[in-house]
Amino acid sequence: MTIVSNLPIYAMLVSFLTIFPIIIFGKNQNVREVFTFIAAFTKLYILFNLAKFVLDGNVVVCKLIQVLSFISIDFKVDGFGMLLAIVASSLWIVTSLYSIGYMRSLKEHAQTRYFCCFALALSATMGVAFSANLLTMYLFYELLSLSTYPLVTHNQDQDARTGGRKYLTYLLGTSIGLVLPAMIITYNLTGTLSFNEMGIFGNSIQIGTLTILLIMYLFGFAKAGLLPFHSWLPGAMVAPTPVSSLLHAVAVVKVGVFCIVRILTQIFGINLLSSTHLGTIVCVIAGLTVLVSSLVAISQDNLKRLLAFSTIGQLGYIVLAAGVASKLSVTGSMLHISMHAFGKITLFFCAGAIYVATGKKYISQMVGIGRRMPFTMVAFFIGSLSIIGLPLAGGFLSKWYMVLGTLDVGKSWVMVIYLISSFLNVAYFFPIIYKAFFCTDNESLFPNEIKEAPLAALLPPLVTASITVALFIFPDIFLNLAKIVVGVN
Amino acid sequence: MADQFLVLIVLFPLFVGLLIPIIAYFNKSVVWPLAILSLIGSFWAVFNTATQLLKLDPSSSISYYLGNWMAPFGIEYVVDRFNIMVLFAIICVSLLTTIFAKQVIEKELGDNAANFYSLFLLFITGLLGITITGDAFNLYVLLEIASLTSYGLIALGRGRALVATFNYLIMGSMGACFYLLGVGYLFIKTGTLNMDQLYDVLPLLFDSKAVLVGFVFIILGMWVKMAFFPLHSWLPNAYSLAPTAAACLMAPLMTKVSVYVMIRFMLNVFSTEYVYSVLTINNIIVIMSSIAIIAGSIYALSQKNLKKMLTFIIVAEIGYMVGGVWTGHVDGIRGAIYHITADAFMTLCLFMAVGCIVYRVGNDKLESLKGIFKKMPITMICFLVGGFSVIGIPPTCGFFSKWYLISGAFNSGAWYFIIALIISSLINAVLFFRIIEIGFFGAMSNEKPDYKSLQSIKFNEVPINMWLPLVIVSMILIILGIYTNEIMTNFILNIVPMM
Amino acid sequence: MFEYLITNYNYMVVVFLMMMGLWAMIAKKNLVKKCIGLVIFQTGIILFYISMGAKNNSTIPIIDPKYGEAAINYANPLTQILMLTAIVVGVATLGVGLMLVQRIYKEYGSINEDRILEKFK
Amino acid sequence: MIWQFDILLLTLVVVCGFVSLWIKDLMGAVIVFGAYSFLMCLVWTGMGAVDVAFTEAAVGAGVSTIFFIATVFHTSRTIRYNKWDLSTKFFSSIICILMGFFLMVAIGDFPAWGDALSPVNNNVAKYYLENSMEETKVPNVVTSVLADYRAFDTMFETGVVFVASLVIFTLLLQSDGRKKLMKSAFQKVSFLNVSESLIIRKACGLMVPFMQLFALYVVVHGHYSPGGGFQGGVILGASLILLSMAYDIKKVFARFHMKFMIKSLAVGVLIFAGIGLICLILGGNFLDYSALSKLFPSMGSIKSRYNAMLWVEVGVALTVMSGMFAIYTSLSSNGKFEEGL
Repeated sequence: MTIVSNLPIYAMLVSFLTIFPIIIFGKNQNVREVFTFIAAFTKLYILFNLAKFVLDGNVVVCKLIQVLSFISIDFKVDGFGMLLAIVASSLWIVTSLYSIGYMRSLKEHAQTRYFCCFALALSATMGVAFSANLLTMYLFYELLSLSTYPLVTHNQDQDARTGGRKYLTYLLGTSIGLVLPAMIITYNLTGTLSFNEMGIFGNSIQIGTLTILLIMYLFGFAKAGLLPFHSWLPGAMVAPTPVSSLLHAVAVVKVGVFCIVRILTQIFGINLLSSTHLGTIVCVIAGLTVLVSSLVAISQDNLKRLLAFSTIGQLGYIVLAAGVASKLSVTGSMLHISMHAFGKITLFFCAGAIYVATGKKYISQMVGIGRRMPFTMVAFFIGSLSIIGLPLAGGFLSKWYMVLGTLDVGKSWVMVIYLISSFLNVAYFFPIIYKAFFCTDNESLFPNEIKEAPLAALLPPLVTASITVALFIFPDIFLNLAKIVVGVN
Repeated sequence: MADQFLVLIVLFPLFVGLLIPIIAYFNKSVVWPLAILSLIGSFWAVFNTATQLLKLDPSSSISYYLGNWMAPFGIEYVVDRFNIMVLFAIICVSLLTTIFAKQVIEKELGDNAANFYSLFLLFITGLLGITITGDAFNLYVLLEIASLTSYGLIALGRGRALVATFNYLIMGSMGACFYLLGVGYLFIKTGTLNMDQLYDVLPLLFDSKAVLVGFVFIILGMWVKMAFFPLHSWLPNAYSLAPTAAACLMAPLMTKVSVYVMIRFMLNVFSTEYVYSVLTINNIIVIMSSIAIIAGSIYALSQKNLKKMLTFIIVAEIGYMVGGVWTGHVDGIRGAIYHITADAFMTLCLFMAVGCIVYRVGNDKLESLKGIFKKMPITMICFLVGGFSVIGIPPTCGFFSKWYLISGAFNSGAWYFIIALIISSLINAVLFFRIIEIGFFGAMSNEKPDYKSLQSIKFNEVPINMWLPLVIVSMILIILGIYTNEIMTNFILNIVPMM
Repeated sequence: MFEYLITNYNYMVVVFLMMMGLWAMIAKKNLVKKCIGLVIFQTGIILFYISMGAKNNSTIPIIDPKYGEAAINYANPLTQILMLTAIVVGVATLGVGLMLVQRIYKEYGSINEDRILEKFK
Repeated sequence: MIWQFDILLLTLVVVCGFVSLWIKDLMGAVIVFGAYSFLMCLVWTGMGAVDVAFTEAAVGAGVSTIFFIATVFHTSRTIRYNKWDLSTKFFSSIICILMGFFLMVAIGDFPAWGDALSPVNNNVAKYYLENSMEETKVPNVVTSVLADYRAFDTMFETGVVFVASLVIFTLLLQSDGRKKLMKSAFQKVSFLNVSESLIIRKACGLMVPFMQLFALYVVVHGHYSPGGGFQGGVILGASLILLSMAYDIKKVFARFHMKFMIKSLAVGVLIFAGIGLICLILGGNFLDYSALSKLFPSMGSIKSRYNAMLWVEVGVALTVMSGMFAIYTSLSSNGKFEEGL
């Protein structure tokens, strides 16, 4: 059933409109942050209202304005969009809390601008999640790239300049250079850009054209970080940690994979992917990304860079699962968006907490830190469990569905990729945990008495870690949302 | 009175333009309000014409016979859905520029301000006349009015403006002469100068060589006037050295109006059948415009001066429009027509913003933009909106014109044009983000962030009558983008015959 | 051939004049010569229009009862009017051009394009 | 049309044009170019275009030659610096030859020269010749088309003169500054620069009134004979130019100074456009002179056309006169308005 409602627009507007009070009350920190929280909770409230409709099997639509003769700025809320929206907006609350702790304790400059851009980025994420056609999605995708630029370059130093330059070059370059022409070509071939469960390409279009289009889309959404368009992600690590967590867990990369999965499932269609070699192309590209990035991650010493490469690998999983193109694996892929989000944000929060408390960035310096900061490191451990895909953390479930999916269509070589990369995940996470807990610490590394980070920086990782565990036990909301879209019961 | 609106569009600025030199001897302070009043009058006339036109059948037009002599014998003014759009663009751009320009003119020109306003209004008169006229020779006379005034306006600029103007004069006269010659070649075969009548007569003469030469020279003349690469050499210096107010007016309008004339001749004098079927030069011209786009963009990339960079962007944008029209597909032509209006506002936005920056900072070198975001946030945000539109980021109008242009190129198989468009978008992205970077980061090569120097920059925005038009233009860019569909269905769809 | 030459001689002159004018506008370095080229180009076009309006065995376009009312007896007035306009436009452009030449000379001390460009460096 | 004569003249025209581009001495080039214009107006007379020839004689051979001379006088006369730039010459030659070839090819497609049945001579032009008498009572069809049928063109053409003069004024003012100019031109009258030649002065003193009288005749009698606002205006301007050459530029300024010049420039166009506007206010279209008969009921619509044309021509003459003189004074005094040629 289709319900016409303006709720999706309100959900977007809430965070957009928050910009104005944030600017007005820019001088008064507390009032400013109160507005952020009001907006975040309002947004979540609206989303849960929407989720009720969606979980009942409805699709909420609303149309903003007709911009081209057959395309309008349209919104459609289905399970998949809802999933991303809930993940992003619930993590916004946590991240805001964490930002306050992080930014204030480090006395960062230009905090008003920071919170403004954060709110704007959230609006753009909602827009992507709720878009009903490719054009709308592209619009908000670009808006997201632009609004996160000031966040990435927040430090305004030479590194930030380089990182920011890389960030924009990759994201805008690919979206203008690849997605835009691909989108226009798609429109001219099919006459529509609206997402459709069956895909929009008929049988009349040559497979060669489709292959080119597919590749343009895959690489065009560079936010998904597929090889070789991944290097903006480690480059963007110059940003403050809350931003990194936003980039990696909440908004940016999730939007990237979301876009790709959307296009694979609803522009190309699962049938087209599974019946032709297109799915295989996706699997090969994503599989390579998974393996290479995991191997690179092992050699990293900078914790945040390691997490960045880990993210690239996990994004690869999501695309890979969509490329396998069975209903179960697509469910897994969607589920993994949320599971990975909670897991990865925990890891980033922990990295940030360590930095706030000790000023350490490198793994080699973290020997024995588990004893000094037990809560943080336990959270870290849970997060890494989720990423690896071991039980008691949400990541297990999504991987379970993904692997089941491969068996479903008999692409067993894909399963091999999953297995190898899971081993690699273990190989880069467990040494950290081992060093943190089981190695005796070197006194020279920690001359002062080190304690846990401030509460505002400590609480968020604990919260997200517990959510990660909770999602293993009660995955219903996300699982149902994913199942509703794919149609698995 | 009701049916006189067509001529009133031109008369308001004409009369006030003529009166200003006299009035200025008595009272100089009324000149600016008077100029604005005349443009508002003209706007009112355009608006009324538009409301009349929109009541009619989409493909119909309103004619006005000057001196009450019927069409081929007297001069005819015609308004249809094509040029009403261009008229709107011209009058909005000139109104906003005039409001914007008060301080700039006083600062840059001093004693000459009154004469400058007179030339300014006569230039607008010329452009409005070119757009609205239905007579090929009348168009030439108005073209010369517009050209002569623009020589005067540009020559008032700084530095090497004189030499630039002389070059422009030689090239511009050459273009006008080519146009006149082309009209002569048509005239000798048809004996008429009225565009409608030419449209009726010409199909019988499609195999005539004289008509071919006439067509080529008209197009060539317009190419010179619009600075189509490689005939662009006059433009960058002329527009970058002109006084700010003149650049704000001319850069958006002069080239666009020339493009309009070209499209007018292609669609409404020669027919699409002649242009795309009888002649088979589409591909060559699309290739030429692809080269123009890429060359313009690369030149723009190599500039260290903000205004000069923008002028080369104009050169590239001209390539968009010419290429779009010559793709020969409905979408391409529509895109080009839409882009006339869109690009007029885009260019206006950018030039106005640069005008504001020059007004405050004093020069337009790229490195003097350090920390400008904090100093002039409103200006810079508007500048960015203009920049996004040039790059083609939705929902600004630049995205939608690009959409149609690429569609047209795709459907006519001109893949090189698509590549050129994409490359130019990418280069534009680099251009504008370079400015963002400079404006955002303050110091150029500082290893450590110098937050103190960033914080010491004071908010120093331009006066309200300068930033308000700028904000309005940037809103127009977005509004135009959002209402693309309305514009397409109400105006452009009916202009371009289906092929 | 001879016939063709006679009937089209003035058109050929038109083309020659325009070629000359265009060449001077592009190739000549002296600014005054450029202006002369411009005027030659314009007169070429004017000649072209006047030639197309000429009629054999006709008189000037002033209606005179002596020659009757028939249009065939009078030269074409329309082309003449157009060219009157073109002449005036031409002289106006020339005036502006020459004024620019004078100002350029005042500022740069030369009216040679190459030398002016050298001074910029 | 006598074709032998035409061919001779046209050949001479080409030769003159070529020579004027070829000579190194700029003054010589300009003088030869004057001859070129003069020959050209003979050619046009031969083709029955007397009005055009008249204008060209006054404008091309007269005024613009003086403009050129003034410019050469104030810049440099010889081409001293001449770098042989082969690539430019080669490149431009190729462009010109291409254009020439292209144009030549199309010539074969033209109706024969002097063909009374060609489209040009039949379509619209025929209407003018056949109906001008009836609709406007003006025998000179050129005048009636100029000032009535296509009056709108003419209005803007007058506007072009206005614009050109304004541009020149503005730019020259920019270089010197208004104050200095006013002082030097109108207050410090120095007699040192006054021209010495008594003969020329006396001759001019005799000629100028007759010239002006003739000019007025040309303006007013344009309905019946070749001539009209443009030609008369140029001759009036030329008479002033002659005066300022024979005497001193200041002497002319004393009677006809700059403020007045700009005003009369504008007023001329305003007369033209104003008449059009009155027509519009009276309920006709813009420049529909027949509407004026509402204002003067004694005149019929045709008579009012006839009269309005006269006034329009006066406006044109005023603008052209002041325009030509203004351009001359600016050019000849190099913007200083102190001394002329």
